[in-house]
Amino acid sequence: MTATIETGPGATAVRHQPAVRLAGVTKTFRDGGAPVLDGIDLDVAPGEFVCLLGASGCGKSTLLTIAAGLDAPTQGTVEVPDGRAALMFQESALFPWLTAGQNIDLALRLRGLSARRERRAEAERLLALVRLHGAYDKRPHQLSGGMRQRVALARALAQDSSVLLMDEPFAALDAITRDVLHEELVRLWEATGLAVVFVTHNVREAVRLGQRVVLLSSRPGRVAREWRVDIPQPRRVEDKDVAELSIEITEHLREEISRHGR
Amino acid sequence: MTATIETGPGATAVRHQPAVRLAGVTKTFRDGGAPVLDGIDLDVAPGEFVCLLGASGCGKSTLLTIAAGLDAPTQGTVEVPDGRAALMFQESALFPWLTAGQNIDLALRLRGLSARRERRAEAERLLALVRLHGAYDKRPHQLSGGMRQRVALARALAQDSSVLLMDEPFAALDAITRDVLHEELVRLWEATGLAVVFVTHNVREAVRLGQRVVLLSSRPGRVAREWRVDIPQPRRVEDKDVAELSIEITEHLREEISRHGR
Amino acid sequence: MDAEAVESKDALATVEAGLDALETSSDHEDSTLIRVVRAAYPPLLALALILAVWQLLYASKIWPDWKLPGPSQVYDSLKDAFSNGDVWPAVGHSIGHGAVGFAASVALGTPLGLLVGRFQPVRAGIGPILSGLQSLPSVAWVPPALMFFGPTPAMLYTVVLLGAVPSIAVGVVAGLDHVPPLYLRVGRNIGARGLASVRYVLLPAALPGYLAGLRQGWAFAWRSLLASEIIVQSADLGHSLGFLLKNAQDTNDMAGAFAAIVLILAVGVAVNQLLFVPIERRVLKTRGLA
Amino acid sequence: MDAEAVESKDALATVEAGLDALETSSDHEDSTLIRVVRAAYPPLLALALILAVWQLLYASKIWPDWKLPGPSQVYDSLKDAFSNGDVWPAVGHSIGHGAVGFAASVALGTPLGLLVGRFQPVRAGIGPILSGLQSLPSVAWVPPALMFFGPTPAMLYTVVLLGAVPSIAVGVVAGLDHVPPLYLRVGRNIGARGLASVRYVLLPAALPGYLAGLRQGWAFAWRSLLASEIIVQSADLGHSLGFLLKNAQDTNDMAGAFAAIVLILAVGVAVNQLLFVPIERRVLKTRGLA
Amino acid sequence: GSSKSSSKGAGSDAKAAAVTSAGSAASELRLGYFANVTHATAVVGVAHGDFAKALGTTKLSTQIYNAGPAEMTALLGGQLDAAYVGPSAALSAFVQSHGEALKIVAGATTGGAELVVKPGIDGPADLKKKVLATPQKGNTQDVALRFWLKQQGLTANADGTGDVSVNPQDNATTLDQFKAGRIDGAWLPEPWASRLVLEAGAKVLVDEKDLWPNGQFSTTTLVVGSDFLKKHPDSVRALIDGQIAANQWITSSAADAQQLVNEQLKKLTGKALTDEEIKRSFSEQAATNDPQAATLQTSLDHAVATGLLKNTDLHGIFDLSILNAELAKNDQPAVSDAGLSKK
Ligand SMILES: Nc1ncnc2c1ncn2[C@@H]1O[C@H](COP(=O)(O)OP(=O)(O)OP(=O)(O)O)[C@@H](O)[C@H]1O
Ligand SMILES: Nc1ncnc2c1ncn2[C@@H]1O[C@H](COP(=O)(O)OP(=O)(O)OP(=O)(O)O)[C@@H](O)[C@H]1O
Ligand SMILES: [Mg+2]
Ligand SMILES: [Mg+2]
Repeated sequence: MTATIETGPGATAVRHQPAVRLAGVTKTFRDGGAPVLDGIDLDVAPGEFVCLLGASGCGKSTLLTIAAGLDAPTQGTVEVPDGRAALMFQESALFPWLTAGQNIDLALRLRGLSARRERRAEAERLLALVRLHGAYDKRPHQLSGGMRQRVALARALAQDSSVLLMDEPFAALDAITRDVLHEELVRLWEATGLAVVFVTHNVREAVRLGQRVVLLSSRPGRVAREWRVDIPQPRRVEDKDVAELSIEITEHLREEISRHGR
Repeated sequence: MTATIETGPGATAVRHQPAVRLAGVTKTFRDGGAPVLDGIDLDVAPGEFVCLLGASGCGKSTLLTIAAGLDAPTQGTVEVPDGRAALMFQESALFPWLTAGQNIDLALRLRGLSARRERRAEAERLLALVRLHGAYDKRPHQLSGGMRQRVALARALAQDSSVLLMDEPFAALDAITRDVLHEELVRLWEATGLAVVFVTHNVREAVRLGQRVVLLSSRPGRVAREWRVDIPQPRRVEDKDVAELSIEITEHLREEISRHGR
Repeated sequence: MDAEAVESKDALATVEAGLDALETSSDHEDSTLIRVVRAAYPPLLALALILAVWQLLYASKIWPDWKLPGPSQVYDSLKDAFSNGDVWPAVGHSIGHGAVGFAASVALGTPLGLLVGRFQPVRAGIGPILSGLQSLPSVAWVPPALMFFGPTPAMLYTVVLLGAVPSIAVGVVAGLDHVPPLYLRVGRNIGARGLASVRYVLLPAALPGYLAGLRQGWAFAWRSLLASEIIVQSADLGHSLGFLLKNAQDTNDMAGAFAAIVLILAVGVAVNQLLFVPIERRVLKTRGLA
Repeated sequence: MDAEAVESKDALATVEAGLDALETSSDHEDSTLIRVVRAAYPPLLALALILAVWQLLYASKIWPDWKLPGPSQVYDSLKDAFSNGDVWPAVGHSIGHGAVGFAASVALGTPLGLLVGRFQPVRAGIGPILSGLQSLPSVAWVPPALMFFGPTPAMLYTVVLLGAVPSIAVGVVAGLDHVPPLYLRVGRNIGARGLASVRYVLLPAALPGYLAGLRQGWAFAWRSLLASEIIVQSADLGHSLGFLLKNAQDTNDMAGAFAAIVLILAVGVAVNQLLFVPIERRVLKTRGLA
Repeated sequence: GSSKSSSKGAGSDAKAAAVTSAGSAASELRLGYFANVTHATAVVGVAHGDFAKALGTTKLSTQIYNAGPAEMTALLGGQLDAAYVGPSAALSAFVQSHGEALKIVAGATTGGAELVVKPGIDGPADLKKKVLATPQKGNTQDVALRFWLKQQGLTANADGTGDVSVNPQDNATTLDQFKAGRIDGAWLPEPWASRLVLEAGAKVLVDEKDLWPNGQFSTTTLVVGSDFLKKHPDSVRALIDGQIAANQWITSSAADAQQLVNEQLKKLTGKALTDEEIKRSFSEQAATNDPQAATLQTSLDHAVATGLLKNTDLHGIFDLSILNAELAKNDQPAVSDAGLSKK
């Protein structure tokens, strides 16, 4: 039910137009410094759900920022044929001058929804989706860390982009809320054919959600290994298959990290 | 090996002087608003390791802020006989005008270390402890989310307080780094007789680390249930005992959350 | 350690306690009456203190009364001016000109600041000029402005604009510079381009700094206006606060000059407390900064 | 749609592209030579543009040359002044007085701002007075200062302090107000009380806003200084930039007045570009804001 | 002459000297004046050395002002001991100090003020709806213009409204504005009247001399602080001696005096007048020691009539005893105080 794909040229290539294509992406922050990302090739097919794993500081956030077009790679190319990919930032990054609802509203407005009533209804729907009924008028500083993350998720969903990049979206959520949102996210993904790149440190979460799990090595960040997850949805975090693959992936993660040394 | 303690008057009382004592702590943010915390009684014995669990937004961070004396409870009293408790914030909250090392250095200086060389050595040691060798001169904005959290942890440790309050300290870390830091933390705790209050959403992590696990209910936040964890250290997240207790606790967490509605 | 040293150490401790006090400020809110009294007493106390010290200095006769007039003389002078009917038109004119000039300065300075703040070449080219202009006193502009426009409101506005526009633009630039880049990235990602980005992200993000800049800009505008009113008098400009002050100074009427200064201060305080302070407080409050 | 409309739409698009441009600015750094050229050409271009427009206006003879002197006349006047030996002492005096006055203003304004910013009662009591003082033009202070101190440096400093101290204090307050409360909490938790909290947390956290305030404070100080130099001249004060300007204006020497203005601008630009801009850039850079 | 210490040896500090017994010479005399043709007496007295010679050990320190009110502010503030100033500025300082702070102890200049206008304005009737400038609200020329307009049946209100609009403004500005056609004329002291005539083609409509009996009216006077006069009458006497000498020299060697004044203008302000201008200026005015006491009362009456000032009692504003004593020594006729010496 699970398969390991060896990395290598062409291994991740998708036949048709991909939703996101990173080709040879290298990122160096200082002139002459060591590259953070080094020759990343990554294609995400339309409607594909890819989970990204890697040690803390290996360059996952940098990769997403580049994929979203917010930072230029030092070398290599980025293509997102459908326009810009929606990015949910690691720091929830809500605008402090707007309420939770207005943050979502702004994304809706900028996406082109002009009817105020419609926007309000949509924002309320998204807030309910992330289990934040009635938080429309709360200011970001009045929300808890997990609540802020959920509002950020709702805002990213409001963009209604065909590609969704998520940077540790559920890190600050309790297990139960997280389960609920896993379900919602999968339902949404199945319904809309969204391409998702999902960064997480929770290996089980990666296996629970992804069709493909990509492991990044660190210093420099390269694609170390990939797994295709063929366990049918609905999966649960507690499922035996999920647990088994998780253990295997964790093992590789451990290897990667010890290889690159302290 | 595990025991459930029913909550109730006297149940959590510790015979001698506690390291932290919250008595009847209630917190309301707006006049007339619903209380976020409602009559919390919590004693932490010197050298005790308490883990705090609860739904997102139930008031865990608020509780820690109050215990650290940074916010006044609306009702009730807080006692920390040994002076101020060190708090590691949920948002790593490094000072952006200092480098990673200087952030730690400042905590050392304010704790009373005046020798510059000594401080430098200690800061380097703490950075190494959190697996950030050579990050002394990095600015916070040049660090990844997980790296920032680790610097914040090092800073909290630098305070050398007898009480350490930690708010989701490992949420942004990969499984492996987290394992390593679990070990370091337990070693440190055993060596120093630190009292620790550790907030996490990872139930296994709570069971892996704590002597006592406290579950908060939400709206209003009350102590819903407590478990004494008698599994001897060193424990591992993968241990069967840990897994079993985790499943039990998760079950209660689920109940709590569904009881309080969505 | 002698008594004085102990005392000063105590004073320091008090200061330190005070410095910490706000950080634990409880969110507890008192009844309206108590709040009003609380809000009113420090300024009143400050005023009373100033008047007391002033009266003391005056009564001590260190200086003759034509050098330091007493509060009562200034009060009489103010009363005279009010009963003359000189004051209201003067205040009206000055505030009117100040408001128009400030509004125009904001309208010009804001886009200018945005351009300078956002386009590196513009910043390199115009930035230094702005800071140069900021360093020229209004008195230097009055003669050329007078030459080109005569003693008309156009001249006043020219001087006001030359004083306030650079200051406001510099304030906008500072506000923009302090915006965390994360917000710009978020804005871009949710689709705020170009003018939408300015309107929905840049300006609101820079708002606290922008308001601080506006406040300084208002100070520049108002000071420039008064400086020109003091230097130039004509029928077209009519009575003004500057005119009142200049008249008193020209006749060495110190009590009159103090009265005019009190009026100018009163207008300055009123504009700040009624306009800027409430806006700033609201902005800070919504952002969780206060 | 006619050609003009198309063009203006294109222009708008360019602006929008430009507004976005910085947000993707690459961290790529060029060679030193290219960077120097890049840094130098926009200000030079701006200067060249201004000179060109000026020369054009002058050559068009819309205004007689005693109203608008040409660049070459101003250049001659400047050259004269330099060869006279008038300029360097004047610039030296003004900068010297300005530096001392500004330093004193910073030394007074900073603690004052801290007190006002951190103690609610002090803020309520003194805050309005500060904003009132900010609204009084220097010209209003010159006569009383003259009366108490005569035409001496003490008079200049009084006027400068009255202009700059409130402005700097207001800047400090704004800077403090914009500090995220989280930093104060962290500071308290790691043990920064009282003065340590001021030194290690409050001041550095407020630094960007404080610097912006200092810049405005410098503008106030410099303008006040020049205003008093223009109004009062005495042997004790010696030659100064204000003296040069006033003299030129008094003798209807427009070219000379423009030359003095150019000098004042040059000093203002130099202080900003050599002092404030580099400091601000460094502060922003270390904080990841630029 | 700048010897530092007084004979008393009380130190070089002026204040220290000031507290010593009455009648002694001050260690320092702080004198204010304008770098201007109407202050020729002071300019010459300083540059020609007449003051220094007469003052002997008393150190003379000078301060240049460009407006009467600022100069009087300094005098009232105790920052000046003596000052050359127009009578109207002296008058308001006298009034504001309840007649205590100063005394006019001598005249200095008479004459030298004209109403110059655009060609085409030939009489008062042509001034309707015109804009005229004066150096300063309520100063000697301002009062003269307003009173003259009133006599001609034209209104000119204090705030600039009326049949004729009167703008008090800087003299240099007036020249520019006249050239630019923004104003139609101005009532000005020398050398500005001459400059408007010679540089800007203005013509003289009224010469203020023609309005006064004998063509004499005070343009510049010498005032001293009352305290200083009380404590150091000898120094004041010396100053007056210096002035008498200076005025004598100005009258006797007119050409040299004009040249010296022009040199000083160049030195103090960086710009000299043309020969023609300085010549015309000097021909319009005359050096005198007579403060024309009687004209001061008239001038005040005019100011009151035009609503610029409140009526006040001028008694005590003059103290001409020293001047008359010194004039007598020089075999010159005494001047009249018009009965205004005594309170
Ligand atoms: N602006 C920057 N300047 C210099 N170095 C940077 C910058 N941003 C990131 N880095 C470095 O790049 C590396 C990767 O950072 P990134 O944030 O992408 O890591 P990550 O994989 O998201 O880690 P985490 O799981 O902790 O969030 C880190 O070593 C970090 O120090
Ligand atoms: N300043 C504030 N003003 C108003 N409400 C607040 C404020 N701070 C927190 N709250 C509310 O208090 C509740 C508890 O917040 P808190 O941050 O303590 O939750 P938490 O348990 O730490 O959640 P998480 O696990 O998501 O971090 C939330 O509902 C939040 O909206
Ligand atoms: Mg990251
Ligand atoms: Mg929390």
